Amino acid sequence: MTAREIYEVLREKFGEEVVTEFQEENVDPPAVVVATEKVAEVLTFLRDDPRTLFDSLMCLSGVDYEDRMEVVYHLHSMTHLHKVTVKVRTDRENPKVPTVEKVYPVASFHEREAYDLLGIVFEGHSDLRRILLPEDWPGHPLRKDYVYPDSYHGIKV
Amino acid sequence: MGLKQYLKNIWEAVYTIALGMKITARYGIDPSEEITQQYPEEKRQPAERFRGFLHNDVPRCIACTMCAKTCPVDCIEIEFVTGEDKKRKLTRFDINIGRCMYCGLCVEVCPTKCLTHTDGYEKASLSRGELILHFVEPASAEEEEAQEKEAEPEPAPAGAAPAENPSGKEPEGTGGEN
Amino acid sequence: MEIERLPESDELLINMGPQHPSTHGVLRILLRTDGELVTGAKPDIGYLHRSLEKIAERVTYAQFMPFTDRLDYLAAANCNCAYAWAVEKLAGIEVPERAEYIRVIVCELNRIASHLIAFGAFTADMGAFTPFLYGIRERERINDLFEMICGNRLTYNYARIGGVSHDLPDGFLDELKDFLDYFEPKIDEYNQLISYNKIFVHRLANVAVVSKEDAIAYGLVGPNLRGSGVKWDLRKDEPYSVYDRFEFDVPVGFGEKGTVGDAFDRYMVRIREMKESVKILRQAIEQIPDGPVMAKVPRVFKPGPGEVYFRAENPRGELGFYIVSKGGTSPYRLKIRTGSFTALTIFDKVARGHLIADIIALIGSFDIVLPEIDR
Amino acid sequence: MDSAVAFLTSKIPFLASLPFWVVAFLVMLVVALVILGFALTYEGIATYIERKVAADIQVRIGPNRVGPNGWFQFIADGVKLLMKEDLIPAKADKFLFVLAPYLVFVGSFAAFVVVPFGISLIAADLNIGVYYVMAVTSLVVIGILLAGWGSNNKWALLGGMRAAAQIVSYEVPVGMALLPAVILAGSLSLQEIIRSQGGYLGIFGWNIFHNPFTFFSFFLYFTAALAETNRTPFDIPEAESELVAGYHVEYSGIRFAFFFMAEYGDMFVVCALAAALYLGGWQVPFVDVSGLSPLLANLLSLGVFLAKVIALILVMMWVRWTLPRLRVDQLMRMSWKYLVPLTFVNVLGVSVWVLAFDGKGIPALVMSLLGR
Amino acid sequence: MKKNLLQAPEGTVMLSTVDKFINWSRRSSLWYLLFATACCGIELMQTGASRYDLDRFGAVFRATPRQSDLMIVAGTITHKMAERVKRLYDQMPEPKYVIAMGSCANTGGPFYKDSYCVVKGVDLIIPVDVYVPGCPPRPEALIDGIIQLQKIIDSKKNFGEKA
Repeated sequence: MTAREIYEVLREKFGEEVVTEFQEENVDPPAVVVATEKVAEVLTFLRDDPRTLFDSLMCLSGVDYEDRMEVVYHLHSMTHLHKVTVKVRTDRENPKVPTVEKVYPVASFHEREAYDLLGIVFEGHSDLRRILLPEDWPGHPLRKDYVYPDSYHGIKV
Repeated sequence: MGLKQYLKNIWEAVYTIALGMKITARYGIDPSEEITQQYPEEKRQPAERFRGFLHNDVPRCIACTMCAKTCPVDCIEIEFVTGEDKKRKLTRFDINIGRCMYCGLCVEVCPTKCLTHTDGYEKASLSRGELILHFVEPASAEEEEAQEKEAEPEPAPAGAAPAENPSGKEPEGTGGEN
Repeated sequence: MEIERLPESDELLINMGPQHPSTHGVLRILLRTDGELVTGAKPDIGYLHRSLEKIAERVTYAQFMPFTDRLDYLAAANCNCAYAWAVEKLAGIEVPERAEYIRVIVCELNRIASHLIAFGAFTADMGAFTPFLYGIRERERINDLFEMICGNRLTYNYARIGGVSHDLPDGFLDELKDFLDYFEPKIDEYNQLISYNKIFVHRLANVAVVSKEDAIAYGLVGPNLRGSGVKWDLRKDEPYSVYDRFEFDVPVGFGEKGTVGDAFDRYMVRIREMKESVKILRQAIEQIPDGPVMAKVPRVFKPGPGEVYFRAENPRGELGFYIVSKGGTSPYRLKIRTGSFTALTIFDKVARGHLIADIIALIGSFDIVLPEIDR
Repeated sequence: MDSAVAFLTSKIPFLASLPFWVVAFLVMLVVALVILGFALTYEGIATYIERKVAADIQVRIGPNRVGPNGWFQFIADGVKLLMKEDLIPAKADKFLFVLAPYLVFVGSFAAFVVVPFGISLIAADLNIGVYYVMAVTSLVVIGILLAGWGSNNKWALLGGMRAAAQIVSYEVPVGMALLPAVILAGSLSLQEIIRSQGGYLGIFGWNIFHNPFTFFSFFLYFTAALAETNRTPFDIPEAESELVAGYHVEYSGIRFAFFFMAEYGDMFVVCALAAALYLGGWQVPFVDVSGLSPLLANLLSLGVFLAKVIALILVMMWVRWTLPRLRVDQLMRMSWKYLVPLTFVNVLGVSVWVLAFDGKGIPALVMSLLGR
Repeated sequence: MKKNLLQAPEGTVMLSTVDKFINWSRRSSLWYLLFATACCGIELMQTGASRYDLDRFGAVFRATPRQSDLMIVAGTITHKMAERVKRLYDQMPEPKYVIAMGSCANTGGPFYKDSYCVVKGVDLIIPVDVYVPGCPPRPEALIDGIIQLQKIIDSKKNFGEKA
């Protein structure tokens, strides 16, 4: 199935206000923008529906645009050999996204990394701690407005 | 497990171990297999394209600062003075080989090909200051003194950093909080 | 495991600290053990986090190439080429034939070198130190070949966006052929020396078993995935570059000495993959055409706005680049997805119920490399 | 001992004036110093040999810069370890931590008393020689346990526990594998066992060729002895890659040197036992040693004995640089499910053989058939 | 040596031979700590392997800091790792030496400019004896660094007034 067909399937399954947008031009695996609260249901549906069978979450990344924060899920199906991107938008001040750890266990570390580097809080995550940076690191470095600390534990940064 | 499996296990173990020992014995006895190059005596000539320390042929350099711009690490510092005939004259060209990552991007982008990789790699030095190659002799001594000072951020005295008393600590790599 | 669970006794919290002889780098594992039996293993990473993704946003596309070497220093050529392919797919650049073939040669040669270190470090963790040095003896010859091509032994910085930086030096192809003829029998010798050694087999069979469903759900990739019986190789199933012109098969774990997906299967998949890489290299040497090695790429390289997710088959599995570009000279966001990072998600689940010696076998069989995990 | 004292008092009149026990003590002291000197130099040289053998197998050159061709490497290591800072972890149990290396070294060195170097070159020809060695080498396990427990480090603790499990459970097969030689010789004294292997048959007088059961029990003994001295594939107590450095993780300087030397001392004792009991000790293959003059006989027998022991030690080193390491439970399974049953079968076989052919081995039977 | 064992005037013939002998023993058995964080760690392994063979200099790798007297900082030291490096250095018994191998250990190297979590040179944490430039330095460069360190050890004074 091509990404547009998947978009159509999702539109008629979840309706207009959940599946809001479809980005295709020069977005390589075409992206479907989904409402933030419904992301877990959409991914479960994509994984279990016989027509789509997206059984592997290739990559989960957080992106910091000036006005919003986005979480991008790249999905792939081993059986049907097709790909799709699912995007979720949240505001930049205190970004909150429901976790998909129950749907794809691989997401647990990716979500912790997104929390660690961008500050996106994943509600319902089993163990949301910093993964790459020390526990007491000031701020979330991958944000565009991040200012480098001048020293950490007495060592010049 | 039956007696047959028992004996089979023993035979399998003995046979595979003997097989492995035959190979190590072959390498052990045959001295011609040795591939060690005794470094200080037998120095191996690096390949022709080897990216060693950088060298700048100062007379041919036109101080276009392309190399300084393209270096991902900014380890090349250039200062020049534009003479009256619009030609730029280098007053300072330093490469901090302690910070350089030997990626070769600067050599590719140099228009007059005066910045090249030598095949030198032996420069173990006792202080960070020695790791800065100065290609243009500074006009006066104190200017060089200034460069030396600037390059050497004073290292924190040995005991200053976080850990507490030395020898009493549980070895981290080897134990951890108990 | 036939050792029955001991009654609940107070457990030991062991810190397999950042400096440990067999954690393949600075990985720290918080082991909760009951005597020697592990009841919980939480990996703690980040000791080599060098913020490559932040650097990517501050340097231009071409300047980020040497940093991809440091991403996975055992397979620097693969990372270079993967990054180059991703940016070319974003900007739609057409790479000349010869450059594609050179990239395949360099990637497969680096795959052999990376698997040699994986094989050597794994046997050294199991106690046999000699195969490690034999592996490095072969790897030294590969280092010489790479030094001939691009001038550095470990961090090559060889690929460029739109092709490769230098053409192959003359005399390189037959030098490569000599190496392949020298190297192929060595793999069988390793098998005789250590792979089928009874002690080695006993240490790995039925240890750290990962079922097929778990492997896919936990996002395992590369040899770890193929070890669990899933026949999935990006070079075959999602061919990029000129990989579709080569004929090679994909080794898969089939429970040779124990159950499917145990440590021995993953180990043997890597050993057999080295043979396949030799096969690809031989075909590449025959088919390589002449021609330019670099496409026309403007000096100030500005790809149009857009996003791309490209993944290539690294020795440690699928290396994915998610690049978001807003038209500037440097990427707006560059997310790197690596094989070793997801291998750790399943670590705690697989490690339970094993002995401490099996944890070492588990780390070795996943063949993790720390800069890939921490980026 | 009194023959030696009498011999000495006759030679040096001054000694006659001293009471008997003083002279006896002096003799013992001198002999002990000679053996200690031999043991320490042997252990130093053994570390150098090990690194050279390892280098040879790994297609490289071992230490060759320290002194001519690297011979002084072990002196350099020893002096450096001696001059290291004396470091005891604060939370370690100071007394046990300090005591452990001495126990381990004494355990491995005390067994040198009974090693039959030559026809009359033996410190003390105890009539319970084999039994004495078995008793003394188990002192090593106490030292290792103390080291593991005393250094208050989790890795060391695990290393100590593993050592206790391993050495104790391999005492049984080692003991049983020695019995066939004792049965054949009818005595526990090592000199007696070696004399029983003499005879005109040259090499065939050795116990190893006596009958198929002793042939197998030699290899069983060698395997169990490998485990006894913590050598790969049984080096689980100080597993380099699992437990960082096992029981001696906290030791540095000269205390670590004690552990290091004790390991090589153990290796020598175990190989000496194997050579004495199965390979005819100081029996020179085709020469009847007792016939020669005492000095020449001693020298010849010493040379042959050391050659056999060094050969066995080289095999141990060769095994170390080839095989991977067993896991703890496989180690236990191998001892109790494989080595113990096999050694029991061998002891049974040898005793039935002795009954059936009243003590004559295959070579003796063949000779009697040929010789009519 | 903490206490001045021999009260003899400094530099007597007897002293210098003892000094030379001890320095010779320390120089020719430099056991280095197995401490490889990043790419330089692979180059350290290859230096210890068959072609360049550090064992020729009597240098054997030891897994525990207690038994090692040379710490080769091979690779990038991040802030999270800095405290561990300091602790490992403190656990090594006294005559200990440090070689900073590679640009990351010398000055933070490729990560000097833009990285927020890399320590800009390991000498901010522990005193360094020899800096070996290179990224990663060739095994020959590392051996050259070790020879340099051996020269330093040779020139050290152990007895008499503290040099």
